[in-house]
Amino acid sequence: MKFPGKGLLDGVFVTVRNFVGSYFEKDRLVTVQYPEERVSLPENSRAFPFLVYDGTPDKMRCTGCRICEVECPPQCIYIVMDRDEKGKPLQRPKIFDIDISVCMQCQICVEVCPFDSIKMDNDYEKSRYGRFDELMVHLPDLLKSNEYYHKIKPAEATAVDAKLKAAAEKKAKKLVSPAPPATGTTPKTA
Amino acid sequence: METLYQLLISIKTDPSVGRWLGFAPDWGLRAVAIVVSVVLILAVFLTLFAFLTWVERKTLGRIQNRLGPNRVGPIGLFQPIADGLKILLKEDIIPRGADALCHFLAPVLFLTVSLMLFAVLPIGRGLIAVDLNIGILFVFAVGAASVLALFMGGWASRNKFSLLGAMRSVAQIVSYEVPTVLAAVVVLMAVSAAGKQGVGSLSTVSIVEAQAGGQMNASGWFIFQPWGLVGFILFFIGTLAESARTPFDLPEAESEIVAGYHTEYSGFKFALFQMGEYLVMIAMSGFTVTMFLGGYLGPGVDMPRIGWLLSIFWFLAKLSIMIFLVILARGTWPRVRVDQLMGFAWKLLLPMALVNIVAFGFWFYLGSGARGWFASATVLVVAFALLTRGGASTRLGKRTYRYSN
Amino acid sequence: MNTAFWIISIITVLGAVLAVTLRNLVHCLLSLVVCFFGIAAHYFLLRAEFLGAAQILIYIGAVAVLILFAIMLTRHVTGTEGPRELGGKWWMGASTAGIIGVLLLWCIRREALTAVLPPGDKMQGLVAVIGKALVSEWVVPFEALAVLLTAALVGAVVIALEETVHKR
Amino acid sequence: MSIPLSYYLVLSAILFAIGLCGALTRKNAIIVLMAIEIMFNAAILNLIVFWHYRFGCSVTPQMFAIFAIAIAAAESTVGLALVIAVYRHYRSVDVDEMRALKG
Repeated sequence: MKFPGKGLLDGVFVTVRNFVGSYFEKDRLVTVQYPEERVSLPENSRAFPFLVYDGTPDKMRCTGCRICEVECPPQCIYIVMDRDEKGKPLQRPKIFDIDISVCMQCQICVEVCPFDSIKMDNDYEKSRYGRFDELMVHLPDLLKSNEYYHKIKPAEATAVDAKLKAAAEKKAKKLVSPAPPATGTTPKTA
Repeated sequence: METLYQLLISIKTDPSVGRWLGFAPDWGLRAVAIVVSVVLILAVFLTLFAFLTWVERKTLGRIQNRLGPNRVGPIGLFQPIADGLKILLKEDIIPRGADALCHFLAPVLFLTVSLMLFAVLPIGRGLIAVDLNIGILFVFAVGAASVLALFMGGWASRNKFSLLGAMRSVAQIVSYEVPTVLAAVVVLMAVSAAGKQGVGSLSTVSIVEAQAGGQMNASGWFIFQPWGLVGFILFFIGTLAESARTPFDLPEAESEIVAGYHTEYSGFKFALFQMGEYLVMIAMSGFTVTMFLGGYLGPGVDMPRIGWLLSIFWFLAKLSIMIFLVILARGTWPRVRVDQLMGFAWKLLLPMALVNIVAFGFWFYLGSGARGWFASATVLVVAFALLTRGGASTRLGKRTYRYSN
Repeated sequence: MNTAFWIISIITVLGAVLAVTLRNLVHCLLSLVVCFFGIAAHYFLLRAEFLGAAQILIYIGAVAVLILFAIMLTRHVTGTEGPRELGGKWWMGASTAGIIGVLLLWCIRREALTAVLPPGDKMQGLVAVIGKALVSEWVVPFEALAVLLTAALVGAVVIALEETVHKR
Repeated sequence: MSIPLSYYLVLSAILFAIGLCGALTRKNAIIVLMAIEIMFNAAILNLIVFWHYRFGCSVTPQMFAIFAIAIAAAESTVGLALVIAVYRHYRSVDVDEMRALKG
């Protein structure tokens, strides 16, 4: 049956159904009470970048090559390469800062990194009380272990490990006659 | 107030407890009665207002399958206190070029006018601040006066959005007052029909008492008659329009004119405007209950000792239902356009209100029994069908713009 | 009672004076509303409640709003007037008004009017009496009034619409 | 204790004189109309005052007041419509500028 004003009444029935239903059907309420309950994020969710090290923090994969600094669209990365007394580069960063107030979580740094060193973390709770210094993350805080990487993104980390291992084996085969390289910064697959 | 005064007088003249009040003069007791009733009204309805903001947000949340405020206090009950504190701490800004005096006076005047409505609202049996013999007329007079307070605020802000909102609100309230008053006329006619020798009254208490009797004190409510139902709907729509609630919140349509007449208000003055709007809403819902839903009547109000307590309970219960309907309307219907607003008032509501009076005549002269019931229902249904042309006018035509084309 | 009379009278006269002397049209209107409110209060004081409510409903709810729309339609929204707000030969008008005022006051000096009179006997249930009278004894003037109001409504619409039809 | 009748009459006379003064001196047509409304109100106040003091048992003065209020409302409606029509024509509401009988 159709009569003038039926649309208005239909609307009322819809809202009343929602109102009453929200008290009886639990799956209607999609609100998550955030600090107490959390949604488990998908594995490939991403928040801010971090640096992977193998074993101990001094064996970081990063070589301080500054590719990510150059590629970063909002230019939130600042890197100074470490050098010894004679000015020879040590293939590791002395300063590695990421301004997470500027970072837009685009993952381009991860894409361009040739050493699989910089990866996306999924820890999004980065709010701080200050606007400037507190939001500048320095090298010690950026470094996370490979185990942590395995924990947050198992599939991706396994793939990366396999790739690095293959690369190392290839390199080892190629350099079978000369002595193995003495540099400690070569990624270990351990 | 009168009940309280009589109570004080009876205590004074009572020999056993009279020595406590014996020294007090009668005018002193009257002053005490006035002050107590005013303070009671302020306390009850301002608390109700604070609570209502929470209820509204909760209800709207549930309608949208959300939880609503639930952080401050148990299930968010202290949210109004937090809101109040926040708004009190805000800076009070008077725009440069604004008319400072009018800008200051407008919210005060608006709140005063809204509070005046509660003076004639019967909350329970014998519980009314002043039983004016012009009761309902007083309500409409006060409602008419509130328009100017809104205009004052909008004009004094010297902001085009404020002025637009103020003019919209003036036009809207003036337009919707006509069908609202006419819907009330039917009630007054019914009161006159129920009174002895056809003597009617405008007093709100007599309107309630005219609906007394019948089963459980409920079958005499005007809403159960066809003209009463139509009058209720018309009055309810008028209430929504006069308190500028969705779907008639054009005076403060945020998507068009920022916030309407209180765009330039902040801090405490803004709070006064909000308070006034909610109080108008509560009061008008209360008058709807008074006029169509039997006011404080309900099962058990005639009982000797606890009757008045039950009457308060029934009034508040009905008031809550009305307020829930208002919130439901806000949660359901989208805002109308300005031309729809005016067309709705003048082309549908006004003729329906006039037909409603005729329908009451049918009901009255056909013996106010089942025959009259069906006759007036038929008149109303036919009139509604004719006015809406069988639903043809619900399909909106293409809008033509007079100046831009 | 006395105090109320004096307070309300002062407010009423002040509102009237401001309404005809202020430069800003909207301020004039608001003062006029104050004056109307004062007169409505006087009606309540004189036990004519129905008239008081009608005064607020009609003068403040309708006439003042109408004037408001007229101001908004004819002036800039700020409501300010031009530099010269008094008409030519204003002193003649002012003195005429003054003379008439003095004449009125002189009339009131008469003995019969200055005597302290007791208020007349008030009818019980006045609103009901007025309602009854309107539809019985006074029904013809009442209907004539309805016709007049309709005619005024139609006339006002016709007058205000006329030129827009011809122009654009 | 009650107010003498003449006090109200004086109040009404003062209001009337103020209204007259405004109507005769101001040149804005809207203010002239407002002044006329003040004069109307003064007259109606007189009716009610005489009802209160002299004719308390009769309903006629109140009727007169009601009719006067209604007619004043009709008058102001037409008056303001005229003001708007004149404004459309002259682009002004100055009563001194409305001299021509021809439109």
